[in-house]
Amino acid sequence: MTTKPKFAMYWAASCGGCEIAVLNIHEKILDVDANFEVVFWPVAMDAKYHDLEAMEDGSILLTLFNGGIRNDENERMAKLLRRKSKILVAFGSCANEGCIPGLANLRDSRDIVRTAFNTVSTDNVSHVYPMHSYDVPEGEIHIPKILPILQTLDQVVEVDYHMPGCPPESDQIAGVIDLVIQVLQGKAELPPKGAVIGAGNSTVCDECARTRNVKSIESFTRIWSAATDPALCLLEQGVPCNGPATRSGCKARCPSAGAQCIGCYGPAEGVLDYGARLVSSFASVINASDPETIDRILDGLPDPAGQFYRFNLAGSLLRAGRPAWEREPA
Amino acid sequence: MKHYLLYPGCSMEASARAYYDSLMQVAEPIGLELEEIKDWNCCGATEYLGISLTPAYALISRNLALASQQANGSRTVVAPCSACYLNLAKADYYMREQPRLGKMVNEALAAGGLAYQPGSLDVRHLLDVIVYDIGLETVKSKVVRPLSNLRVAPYLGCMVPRPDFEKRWSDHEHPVELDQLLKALGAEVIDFPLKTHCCGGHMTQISPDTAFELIRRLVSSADHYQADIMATLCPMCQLNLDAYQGEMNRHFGTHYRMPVVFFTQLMGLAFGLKPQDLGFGSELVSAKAALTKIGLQVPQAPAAPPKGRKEQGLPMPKPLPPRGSRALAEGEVQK
Amino acid sequence: MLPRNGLVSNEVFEPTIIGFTCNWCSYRAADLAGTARIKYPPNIRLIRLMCSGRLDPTFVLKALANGADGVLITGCHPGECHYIEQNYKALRRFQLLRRTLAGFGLEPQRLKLVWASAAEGAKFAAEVASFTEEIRALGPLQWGKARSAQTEAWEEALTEGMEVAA
Amino acid sequence: MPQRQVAMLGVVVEQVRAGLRTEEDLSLLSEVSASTAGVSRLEMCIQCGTCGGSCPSAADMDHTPRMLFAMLRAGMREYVLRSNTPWICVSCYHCVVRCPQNVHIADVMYTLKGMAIKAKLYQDSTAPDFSRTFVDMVEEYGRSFEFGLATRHYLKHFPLRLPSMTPMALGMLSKERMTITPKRIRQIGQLKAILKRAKQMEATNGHGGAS
Amino acid sequence: MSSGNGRKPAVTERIGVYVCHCGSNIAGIVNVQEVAEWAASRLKHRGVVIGRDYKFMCSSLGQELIERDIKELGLTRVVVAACSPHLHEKTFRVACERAGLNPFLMEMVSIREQVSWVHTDKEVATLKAQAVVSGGVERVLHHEALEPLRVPIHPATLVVGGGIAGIQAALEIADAGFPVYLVEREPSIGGHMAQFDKTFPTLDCAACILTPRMVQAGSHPNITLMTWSEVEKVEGFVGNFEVTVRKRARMVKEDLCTGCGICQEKCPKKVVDTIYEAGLGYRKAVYTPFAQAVPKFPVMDVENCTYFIKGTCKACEKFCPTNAIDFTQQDQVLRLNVGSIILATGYEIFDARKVSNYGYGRLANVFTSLEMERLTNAAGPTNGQIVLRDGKTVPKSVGVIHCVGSRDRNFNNYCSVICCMQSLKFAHLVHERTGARVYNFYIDMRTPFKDYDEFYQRVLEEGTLFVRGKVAEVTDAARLPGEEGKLIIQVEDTLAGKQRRIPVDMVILSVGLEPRPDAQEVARRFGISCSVNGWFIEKHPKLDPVATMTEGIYIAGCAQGPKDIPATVSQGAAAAARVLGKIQQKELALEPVRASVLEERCSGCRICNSLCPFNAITYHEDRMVSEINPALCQGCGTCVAACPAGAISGTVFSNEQVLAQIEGLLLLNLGEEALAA
Repeated sequence: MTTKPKFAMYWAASCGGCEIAVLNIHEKILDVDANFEVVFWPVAMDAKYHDLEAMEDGSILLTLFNGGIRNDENERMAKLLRRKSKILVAFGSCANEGCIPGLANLRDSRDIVRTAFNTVSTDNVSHVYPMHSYDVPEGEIHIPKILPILQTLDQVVEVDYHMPGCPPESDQIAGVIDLVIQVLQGKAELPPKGAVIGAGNSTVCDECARTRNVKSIESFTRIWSAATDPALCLLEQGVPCNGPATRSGCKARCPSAGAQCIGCYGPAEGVLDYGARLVSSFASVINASDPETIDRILDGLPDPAGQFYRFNLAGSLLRAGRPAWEREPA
Repeated sequence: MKHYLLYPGCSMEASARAYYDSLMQVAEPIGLELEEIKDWNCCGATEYLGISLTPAYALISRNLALASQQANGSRTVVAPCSACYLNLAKADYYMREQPRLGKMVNEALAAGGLAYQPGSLDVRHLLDVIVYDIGLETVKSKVVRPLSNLRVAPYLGCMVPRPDFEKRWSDHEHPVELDQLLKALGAEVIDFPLKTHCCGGHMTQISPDTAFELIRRLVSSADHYQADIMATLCPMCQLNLDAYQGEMNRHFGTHYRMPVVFFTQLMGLAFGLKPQDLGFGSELVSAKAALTKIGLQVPQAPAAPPKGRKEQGLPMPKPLPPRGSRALAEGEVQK
Repeated sequence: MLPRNGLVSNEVFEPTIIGFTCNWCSYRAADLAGTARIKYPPNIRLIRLMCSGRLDPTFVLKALANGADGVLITGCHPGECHYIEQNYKALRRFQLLRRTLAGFGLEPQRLKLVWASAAEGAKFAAEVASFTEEIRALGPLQWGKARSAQTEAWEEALTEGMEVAA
Repeated sequence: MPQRQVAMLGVVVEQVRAGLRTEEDLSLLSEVSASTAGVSRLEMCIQCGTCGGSCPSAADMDHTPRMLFAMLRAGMREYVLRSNTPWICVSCYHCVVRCPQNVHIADVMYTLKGMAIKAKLYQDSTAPDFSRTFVDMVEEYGRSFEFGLATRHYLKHFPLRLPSMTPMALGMLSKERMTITPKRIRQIGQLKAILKRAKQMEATNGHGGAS
Repeated sequence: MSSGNGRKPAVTERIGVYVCHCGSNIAGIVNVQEVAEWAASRLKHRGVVIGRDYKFMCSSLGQELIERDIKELGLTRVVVAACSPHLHEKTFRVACERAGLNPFLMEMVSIREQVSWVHTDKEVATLKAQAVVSGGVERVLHHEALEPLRVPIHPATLVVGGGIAGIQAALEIADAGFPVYLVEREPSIGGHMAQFDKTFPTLDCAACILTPRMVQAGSHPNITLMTWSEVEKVEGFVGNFEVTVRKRARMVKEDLCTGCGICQEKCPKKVVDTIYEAGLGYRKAVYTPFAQAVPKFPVMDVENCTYFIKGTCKACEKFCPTNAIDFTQQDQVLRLNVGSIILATGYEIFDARKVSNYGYGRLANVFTSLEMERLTNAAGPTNGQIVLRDGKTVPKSVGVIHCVGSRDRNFNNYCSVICCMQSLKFAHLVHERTGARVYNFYIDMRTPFKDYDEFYQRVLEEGTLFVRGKVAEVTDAARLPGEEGKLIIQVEDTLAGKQRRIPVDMVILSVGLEPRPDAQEVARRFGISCSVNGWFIEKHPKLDPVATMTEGIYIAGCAQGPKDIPATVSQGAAAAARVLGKIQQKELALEPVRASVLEERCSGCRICNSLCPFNAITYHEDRMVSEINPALCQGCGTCVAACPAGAISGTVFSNEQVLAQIEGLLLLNLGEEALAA
């Protein structure tokens, strides 16, 4: 039995949705068990860091790493798992591009601590703050240090494959697992290193059933503020839908449910900055040529940074907002 | 009822009483509601600007500041006096064109606990409001005593149609608005070539000889076109042409008797109001003779046709429709 | 410092500026500024595109993220675009990009759009000069430079917490 | 005009004739522009003469506006500020709307009056006095006061005209178009404070302010 | 997938860097030797194998230097740091080609216009030059071998506008043996020149020199004449345009009509002719604008024809000897294939009514220059009699006002070029035909071309009174004795420094030239652009005045800007020469700057579809992808920048090239250790 290849899964700064998605592949999970020896998966089984450290480098065949690098523990684990794994997969939006936790990069990390421990909603009358190291009778204990910005996995260690999505669609996960098993059985080849797996090559529109025409945006609206035509491209109706720039693979779930795509599958193949694509494409089809009118139309996008970088902030070219870079927040 | 803030200006209380009285008389019938700006001060006429810049503009702007405090329904300030109209409009415009000026003026106003945001008010002249807001149709509908046979020379003077920062008028040199209004009153309006030329302004005070010549030009030209009366919209113009006409005659040895009244007075007449209520009689060159013509059917000696226009001969180019989107004017273009 | 920004002297901050020009108007304006020997600050480094419409916001972000303190976009005057109307697209992108940068807490003034016809060498030089001064006034951007100072952030957060506690 | 000034002017004339004063006072143009409300655009003048042609009182000016601007550019400060042209200007704005270069001519005239007063370089004191008198009244009462103004002014400058003017004045009075008692605004204090501050700024920020 | 910088593929290219001294132009400020050495050493790891500096890189020796290195050192990329690529890019590309290296693998960076000529501090300039070179090196790594695009050229040419410029162009091309379509909006060709009487400075009669050309154009076997017609649509691209022309119904059968003119004679409806007679004369509802019209066939003005208004009349039909009248005729829409297009759409005259202080339209005896042309024209409404509006009185004094609507920010701030000469011409004609006293009012007298100033001299000799001053107003308000019944011209005589009032009987406004009111629309239709003032923009104001930025479309005559007849004719000929040059090449090579869609990445969102002003992007419903026609694409790259999926890439200015250049310019390529320094 010990000849089974080893499998590991780890969560750094993430919500746990990725593990749910993995469990969500139903009986396929049995194939995982049948073909792999699960050696490390905090959410599913008990395992200790020192066990992991004890393992021989490269002894784990496949590691699905989800979550971004928010504190020095995340960073240490990323480096550790990199060492131990043959194939390290950045699994899910957080690991790939920062996702929602990455939005914290718009603020000074000290604000994050303050928000967590010292807001009206926090019942912390004696203002007790976590400390990195603390002496207790049993000895000194440590808790992780927060880093100034959240980084994506590949900003910290080398990554073999990227699997986008918040969370990745379960059928896509199943597909990937099948593929790996096929490879193990010598029936298939691994994709080239650095490739994106479990997703399409194009963008959401490719899978979207809505009819699309030549675009010309007079004004931006919100889905709740105006009834939208269920058969017509949302963007044409002024709804800021990120579909055109977002990697396909989700079967256009949101648009087909009447909601605009918010971009959880991240940028398309070879795109350097996800938000830039949206800035450029949205602006290009605004139907106005004088600054005033353009401004009036753009007022319909109250929070462009949030609109265009909700999932991709940490993975974007700028990576973070001014306050996070500066010791004195602007 | 259309509501406006009124900036009367100093003359309206003295030399141009007739203007004020007649305005008050005609305002009601045409649905013009005027609320006087409380404790307004002199606009400085053409004098203060020549002394020093900031105080001059501060003086003017105090009125704008007061107006914007008072502005509730309407943000439009109506000025019947040309000099006042121009000064208020100009201050508002230059403070926008030259933000630094706006800053300085507001610093000054602050000393009096006041402030004014340039561009926050609309400064317009009375005639503009009557023609374009109230409308000629409304005016027509109130006419009970058409001024038929009364040959009127429409005279606007300088400072209303020029420099016209906001492009409110049909033309700088030959605007049609006053003509249209007088026509609406049933008057026979002459194509007065000097309708926007200078009345002499403060020259009556500084260099009378200069002023007299300017007055002569206007009066003689009106006379040459056989006008019975001149209708003006500016206290200064009225004062110069009326009060100094005698002195001018003495100066040149001429004998013109050209009555000069405010267009609002003629409106009143056409509306059937009593001449004395409209301030008639306060003019120094009496308008009696002219008044007697109204309503009389006595056929006039045919007026000499304007020179150079004959039926046969080469066709004339069509006149240009008034500038801007003020379509209202289009129908009413001269002849 | 020198290699990143060859133009730093100790007294005054010398910003690094990336300028994008269009092949037909503003690049020729830059040429003209040269042939006319009109001097302007050396802080700007120009990139030629066929049209301001080619300007991908990615280029701007790339420049800012990699050490530029400001980015100047130039193109033909509205109505004079060699490609009829593409500079209007540049204008729209510029306006949206500025708003987006503001969302990142980055002064929008670090990005500027200027129209310069092939005849406006003097204008081009003047615009470069004034933009350089504007950026100098804003100070260095040095995006991402704080990344090294990781732990400090934490210590401060901590001590701060203590102070509050006290 | 006082003897001394005549002499001075004489000297200047000599120097100009002799072509000695070639040094142009280039500050003049910018000074005037800076002191003018709005944007003067003086430097744009192409000397076409539209202003001089349009001016209703050009006949009484010792220089047409156009010439004045040429002299202004040449930096002939004394000449410009001594010229009666700005004082003869009736602010009819014909030149302004016709000027092919959109020069703010009328406002430049106001500026030159102000500068002339400051430099005490005007020849005939009638106009400055009139302005002064007018302004004093406004500053005193907050309103202008035609009767007081006219009489005071005529007494000083045209005493001989007064008799012939009397009928007119009487007419005006009898027709209640002139009041003998001036009117004062309620918050004259406020106005005075505002003007005081304005004058201080004027003093500190040099002539104009708008620049 | 996120971080832009960091891991780079090992460089395999072999790059040569060549820094030009340009005599002392560059070397005077930039330490060129240092730059070359710096590149060779500090950028070695980026593939630079050799760095050289040379006195004049563009000289044959300089070029040989590069060629030798390509051959001997096996260079695969070349960076030349010298002047502007607009000057010598071609030179060095050709050099590379001679050495067997694809010309598009060369990158040229400007260290003269952008460094040595605009900066003063030598050290700083040298550092900037290094950065610029570094940018070039990074960029050139991403260059790809390309071939210029070759497209065949259709031999036919479309000439729009039948004025003298269009006629000239059409004749030149037709005589060279190639087919021409000459399209004219009016019923006859001839344009404004046909309205004139005499032409300055030689005073030869316009009709005498123009009509032969008109007839020639009308009868030329290679010219297809389409009057009363307008171009509605232009598709395609250089070499292969497809043009849609609407031939408006003449209501006259051209095959039957003999142009005898009886229909005009019999037509009862008289209409003021605002076009040809400038509003001074009349025409009928069925008419040819003038006797020598080409073609000779009349047209029916349906707005005014009694039959079309009331349903009865048909006098023309009754009397037409050849039954050529056809009230049922419909517009024809024709599609033409042409390889080149010449736009000679001419000008409009300034509407003098806008200058209300000159009284045109209000004062009867104020005339425009075009009205004056008709007045002086022997075939005009007065048979050449110069008379007042009353049609009979001969003026005793006439004032000619220059620059009406020109050089005036309230109207057009440009100089209309022809006004001075036309005004002098009028002065002469009035003097000659009426003996009246003539005044000319001018701001500046501009008589720059051959025999022009001589003509000025002549008019001076004739005793014309010149007043330097822009007229302030023309009024009928008499002020002084002797002014009654006259038009008074008030002006400052700027040379006398005094205001003058000059009474005259007649005033002639020398009105300026304006772009056609629909110039903008026409420009859009043909894919060219207009200047701020509305004139068509030429490719280069000096070196390429008749070409436009759009390949294959040329401009000639006043559509490009105000000009006199000689200049107009030479532009017509010049445009023709350019067209012939192209036709003879049979095919033409275009810069391979083009965009293309990666089909598998295109999601068919259609954002790019509306962005192309050249309609190069088409959407395929079936495959749900957009595609770019490389022949239509002009390479602006707007769609590349706009594609949300990053599915569109552009050659010569690819994302990779630009991004790499940015890194180079910011010297990121020196590696971390340098950054730390």
